[in-house]
Amino acid sequence: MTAVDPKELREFSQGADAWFRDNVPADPGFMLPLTFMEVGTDQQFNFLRDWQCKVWEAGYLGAAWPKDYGGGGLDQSFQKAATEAMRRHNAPIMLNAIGLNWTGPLLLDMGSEEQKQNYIKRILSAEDVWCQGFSEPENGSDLGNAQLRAVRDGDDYVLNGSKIWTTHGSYAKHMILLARTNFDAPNKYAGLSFFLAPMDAAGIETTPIRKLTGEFGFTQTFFTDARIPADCLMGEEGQGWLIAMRTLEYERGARGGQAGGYVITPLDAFSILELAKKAQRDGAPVMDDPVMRDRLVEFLIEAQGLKLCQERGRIAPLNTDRPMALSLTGKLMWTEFARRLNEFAITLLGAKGGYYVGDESAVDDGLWTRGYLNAFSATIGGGTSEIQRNIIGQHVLGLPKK
Amino acid sequence: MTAVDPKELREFSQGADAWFRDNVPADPGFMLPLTFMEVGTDQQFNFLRDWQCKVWEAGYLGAAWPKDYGGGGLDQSFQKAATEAMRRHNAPIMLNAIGLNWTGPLLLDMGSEEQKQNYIKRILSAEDVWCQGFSEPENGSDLGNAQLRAVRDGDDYVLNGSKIWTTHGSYAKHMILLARTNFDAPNKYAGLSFFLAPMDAAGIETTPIRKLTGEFGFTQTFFTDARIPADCLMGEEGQGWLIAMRTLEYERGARGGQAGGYVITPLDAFSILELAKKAQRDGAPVMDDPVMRDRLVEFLIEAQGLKLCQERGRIAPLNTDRPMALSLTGKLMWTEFARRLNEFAITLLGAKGGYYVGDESAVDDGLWTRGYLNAFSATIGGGTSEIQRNIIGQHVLGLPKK
Amino acid sequence: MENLGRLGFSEEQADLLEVATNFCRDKSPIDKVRKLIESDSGFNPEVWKDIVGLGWLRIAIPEEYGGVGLSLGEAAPVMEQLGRFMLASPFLSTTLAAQAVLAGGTEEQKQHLLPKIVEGAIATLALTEDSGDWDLSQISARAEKDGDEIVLSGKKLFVCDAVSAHWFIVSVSMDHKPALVLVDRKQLPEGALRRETIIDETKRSYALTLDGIRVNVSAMFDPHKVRSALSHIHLTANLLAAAEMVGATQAVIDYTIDYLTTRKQFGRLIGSYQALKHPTVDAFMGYEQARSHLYSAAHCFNEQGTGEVATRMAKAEADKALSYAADRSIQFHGGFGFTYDCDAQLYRRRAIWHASQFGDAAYHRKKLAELLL
Amino acid sequence: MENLGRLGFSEEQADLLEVATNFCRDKSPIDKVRKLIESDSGFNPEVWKDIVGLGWLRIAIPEEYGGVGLSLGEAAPVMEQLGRFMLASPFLSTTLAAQAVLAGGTEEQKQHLLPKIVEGAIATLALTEDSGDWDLSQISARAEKDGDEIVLSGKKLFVCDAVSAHWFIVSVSMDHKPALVLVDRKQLPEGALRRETIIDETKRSYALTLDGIRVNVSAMFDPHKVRSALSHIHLTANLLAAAEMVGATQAVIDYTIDYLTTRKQFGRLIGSYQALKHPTVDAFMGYEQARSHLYSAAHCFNEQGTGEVATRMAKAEADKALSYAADRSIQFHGGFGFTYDCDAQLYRRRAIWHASQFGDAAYHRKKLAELLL
Repeated sequence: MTAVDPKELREFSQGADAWFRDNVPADPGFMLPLTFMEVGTDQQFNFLRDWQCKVWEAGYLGAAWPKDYGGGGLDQSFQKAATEAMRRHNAPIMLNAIGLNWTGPLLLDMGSEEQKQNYIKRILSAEDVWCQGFSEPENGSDLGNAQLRAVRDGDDYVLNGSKIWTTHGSYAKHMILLARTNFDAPNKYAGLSFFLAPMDAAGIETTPIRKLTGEFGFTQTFFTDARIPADCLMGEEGQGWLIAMRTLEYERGARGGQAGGYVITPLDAFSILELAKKAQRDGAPVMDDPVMRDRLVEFLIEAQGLKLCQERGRIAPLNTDRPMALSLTGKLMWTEFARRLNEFAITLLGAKGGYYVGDESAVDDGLWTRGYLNAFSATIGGGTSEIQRNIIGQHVLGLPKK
Repeated sequence: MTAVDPKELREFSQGADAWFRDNVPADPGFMLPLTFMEVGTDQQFNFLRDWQCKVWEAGYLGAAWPKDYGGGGLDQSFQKAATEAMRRHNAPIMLNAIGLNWTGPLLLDMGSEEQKQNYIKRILSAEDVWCQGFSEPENGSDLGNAQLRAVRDGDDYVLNGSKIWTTHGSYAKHMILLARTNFDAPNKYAGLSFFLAPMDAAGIETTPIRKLTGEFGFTQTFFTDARIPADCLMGEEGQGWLIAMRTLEYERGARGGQAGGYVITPLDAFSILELAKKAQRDGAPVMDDPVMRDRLVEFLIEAQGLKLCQERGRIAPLNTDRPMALSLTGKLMWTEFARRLNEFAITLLGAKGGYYVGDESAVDDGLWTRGYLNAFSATIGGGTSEIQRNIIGQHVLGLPKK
Repeated sequence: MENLGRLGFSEEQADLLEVATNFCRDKSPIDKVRKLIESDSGFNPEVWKDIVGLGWLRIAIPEEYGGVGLSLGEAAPVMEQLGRFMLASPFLSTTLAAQAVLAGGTEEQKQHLLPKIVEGAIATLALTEDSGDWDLSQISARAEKDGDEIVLSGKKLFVCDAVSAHWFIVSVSMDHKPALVLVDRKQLPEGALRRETIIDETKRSYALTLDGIRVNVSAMFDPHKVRSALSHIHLTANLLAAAEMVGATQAVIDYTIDYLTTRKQFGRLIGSYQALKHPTVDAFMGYEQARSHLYSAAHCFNEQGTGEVATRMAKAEADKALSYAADRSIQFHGGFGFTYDCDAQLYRRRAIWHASQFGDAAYHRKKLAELLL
Repeated sequence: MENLGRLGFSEEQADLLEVATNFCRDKSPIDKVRKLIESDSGFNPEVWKDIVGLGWLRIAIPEEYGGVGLSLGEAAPVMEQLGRFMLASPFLSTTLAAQAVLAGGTEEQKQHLLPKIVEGAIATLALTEDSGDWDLSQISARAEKDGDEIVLSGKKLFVCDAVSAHWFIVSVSMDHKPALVLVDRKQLPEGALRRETIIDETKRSYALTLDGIRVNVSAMFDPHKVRSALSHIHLTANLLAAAEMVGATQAVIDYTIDYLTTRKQFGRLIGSYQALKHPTVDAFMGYEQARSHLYSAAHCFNEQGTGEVATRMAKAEADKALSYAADRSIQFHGGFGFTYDCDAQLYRRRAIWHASQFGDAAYHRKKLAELLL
């Protein structure tokens, strides 16, 4: 990277600001997903795919990815400025989360030239949507125990088994897939391999999973003698666990390299203040109740604390003792906060907390109740909060595993 | 037991009420321990020993224990009435906790006639104070791993090792002792034996332990070639673990049989309301602050809930699914409640929460701060709260141990 | 502490508890609960007939109106077991309406309605308004006199089981004072009811537009009893809700334990991990306390002062216990917990529903502060 | 959210952090901390000389009075490390007194005191009264004019390091308004000071009886600045307390981890049990958040409005973080945790002390509600 010209950066930032101000779409008349995991209808999917492509074309997504593969070739600070502009203008989320945040960085770090040429640009434009096949029905937290079988047969691998919690499963063109190529390996991890699998291969089928919200958004993906070309293998046979762990580090934000933008709408704790002003309790706004005010302040303090932790993570002298702490704790702190904030927000609604999404009288279209229920996707998915505490206890605090 | 004559019970109860009204001692001019574990000075010890003896002589302790051994030979409901009278008149605690609640019931259930004759009456009169030797410095929670060695030598056992957290260690005449008689047993539990050991045996020495409150109250007990008669063995060699577990059931209140009275002053959540009226905050009593009022109400609800759980424990049709639940959860619920209540009480004091026991300006002589620190004796001792949750999870809810 | 309530348990309660447990377990396995979610009325009329036959609607109705004249607290075990097995029925709505009539209705109204209610006629309350206020005396719907008639206007929310109800007890403001009016189903204009989408899919709730409803003045409740009736309704609703929630708490904890003792991860049953075991124990202790409060409230319900304190405590603790237990149940079911197929969501939704109706834990603590401090 | 404060970290802070960490680690191992508990003054005068030599007292004092004229926020890393290693000294008392003089003293007072303070002269505040009120303007101690003199009466509590102090800044009520008076040690009558027994044994605190103290009118602070000075003192005290608490939180977590990674029970290191591991992680996350708030408060301290918000958040979170971490540390040390020898109690006592002085978490949230909602 070359040194950043402050003037150039400022101009870019102003340009981004103007572009998002002019281009952030108006209310489309249907509910836009707040996170990439909540895409439940074709209407939502197509809308967000178009939006991502438009942002990319304008140069505000993948700005720091190499020019050769469709990126902007600029310093990371430019993409950061663009992402901040998105936030300021409440832009919709980026759709292609697995592609932008996991597959893309992985391929740029360790993919072949051919893979980069084939995939990166189409990830940015959302032409190719990616999904992920790590979890299995019987092995939700225990990824290392994955049982989906991949057997080499000539120029193909033949896949049998099932993956679950496939976000965008019915829309995706490709899947990053963790499969077992060797059942006799010295340990369970050594038998795993990592594939970039085409979802249109015969024998791959997806079944939608209904979420606790009542909506759809994930699939279970079944592999029945599905054949994929042998060059879908990433790295060597047996390297699957290492590559998957590296991929999870991208997810946790413990490595950089993402394309930019956000795939989860940033939570604005201040917005619950509006709720407290609307609902009545004993003839006065809930906002007048000192006990509820105290709770509101608690949430504002916590929201601010989390934001400040992100800022502090960038100040080296304030991260000397446990340098990985702030990046490794972020997922747990944010996702649990989101769950509790949404849960609390419901209690601000009084009797109208009884409504749900779809009722014409529901406050904010039922956003808070659905938000609470959806929040579990993040406290469960990507490593449950319980697993996160193990990871932090062991890798940050040095507590023993056994 | 014969059927209880209601008239007789009523008269007994009225008699107890009158007796405690007339005999509960006035303020002795020094701080009386709130629990049997807090006896730190000879003055406190002698006062409480005399008080217990006086209560027993009046017939209000051990009322349901057999007459032959110094008890009253009455139905349990009589002792219950006496204990309630103690509570009503804020009587001091019973001193000889290990004797009254553990050793006594154990001996009455499974001791020899000689043991009963030798020990029971002197437990009631507090002539013999008992202590307990289960925990060791390296095995606080893991009692089954006790390493204190007891080797048979002629008519004696020779003891070597150390016990810790011996309440009344420097005052006690006898100790119930868990020791290892066989280091080659098939498992760690099978090597343990249970003794009623005389504390005046040569080679047994106690060292006071300073508590986090700054006060004393426990000892560490050292055994150096200490000889005790072989007939101190309770049951057979190798039965130590079973007897110890049975003893702990008395402690947890999971079996009846205690002599009566209380060894821990019952917590009165209402008393913190007085604190909230005294301290000022922004020129008004803390009691006027709605947030603090909400917290106060939370504590009152919880105190009431715990009390109701005790009452409900006696109503069989309301304990059908998990009949042991209320007795096995009691210790955890009460001790954690006590810790939190005392902790909260300190925050009601405003700046004067900075004082500690001994300062002339300390509110209630520093009772609340000391109470908070002392509360850990109960969340740690007798099985930590963490161990309690394991026990409840496994024995009440049927959750797997491993 | 004397005025906080004690515990007692009558033989009637013991009998009802046993009968209700067996009946509900039998009639309401979870697949039937889920099937009824898809139905219009939300309940099975055959089961409703059985409930009527069991006499549960008679419990707290005086003998002169066809009941057996026990205290409402005697109904707590029934409601608890209905909640435990999520047995859907208009029992709660109808019991509340019957209590409202008893507390505030005229003698004619009592004689007209109660004997039919004990035979299974369904009735319901229409009290809540767009402000979402839990104070039932905050009313903007209006009633105006027009000769011998009363003309209603405004809108009521959360009218439970409205589609099945014969009668509606509607709160309105009349001459700037709260009033209660009995409306017969036949008096509703076309389209007065709109089904609401509520968080608890096992329940049925409707918005009721009052505009265009005219009733005879004889439909007014006794004006001198309106305030005390509203207060009685509020406490009755909270007692029964607490009972339904306590039952649900037991059920969701059992459901969670079932998963924790069968599901393996990393080669171990997940219930062996303290990260799941200990919070489950905490949830269970919350349940035990809530249940103790519930039966204290049931026992003391009719005692002036004590009944209110005990009932508010019971609802506050039931809300805390069920919300926590169900929230953790979703989490501890992992990926499956995030699906519609996992029952944890049914209980969590039930908790949100009851917290939203007639006051949540924080609201009742606020009222308790006024009563106790 | 713009007005809630941001984070920044100056080179001066980075340097001070490094120097302070090494100095405090070197000078204040835990055995020395415990030895000083037994001493009268509570600190080691040699170490105090070193601190003076390091120039830490000059940080937030303008150049014209012998300081280096940085913001008070620059002192946060120093206070944090003093707290982390429990290094006992009159730094906190003296810094607060110096800030009080700067905020409310007359020019003569500034010129008289500050150059001596930067050379190590000790000063302290006498603000708290028997009501225990955290509102510093609630004053019942009195001052009355008597010719050229002022006669003081009443009593002050929690005068820190009083036995070592040259000057006392005393709040009194004069003509029904708050006033601040500078009292020289020589002006105290015999027996005016009584050592208090406080929860934090590493600190020294005294009750000060004002009766019999007469000072010249020139000892009065600038009457126009008293209110703003009290408010500045309140925030300064909370910023520095937050820093000391954040340092202590780090220390007690490290101390706990040390035990969890060496103590075995049931054949396993106890830190492997999730029942201990997970709450320790929670304590650590609380620490991380509190530390972020602290450095935001330090960075924004001088900004009108933002500084107050950030400082109150920092103190509230530091209280929560340290109280929880130290409470759990006692518990997780098991039997040893219940002894005086276990350091966990030192940190828990420190937390209680700071919560009691200048407002605890709940108090600051109350103030934040007024500022933010």
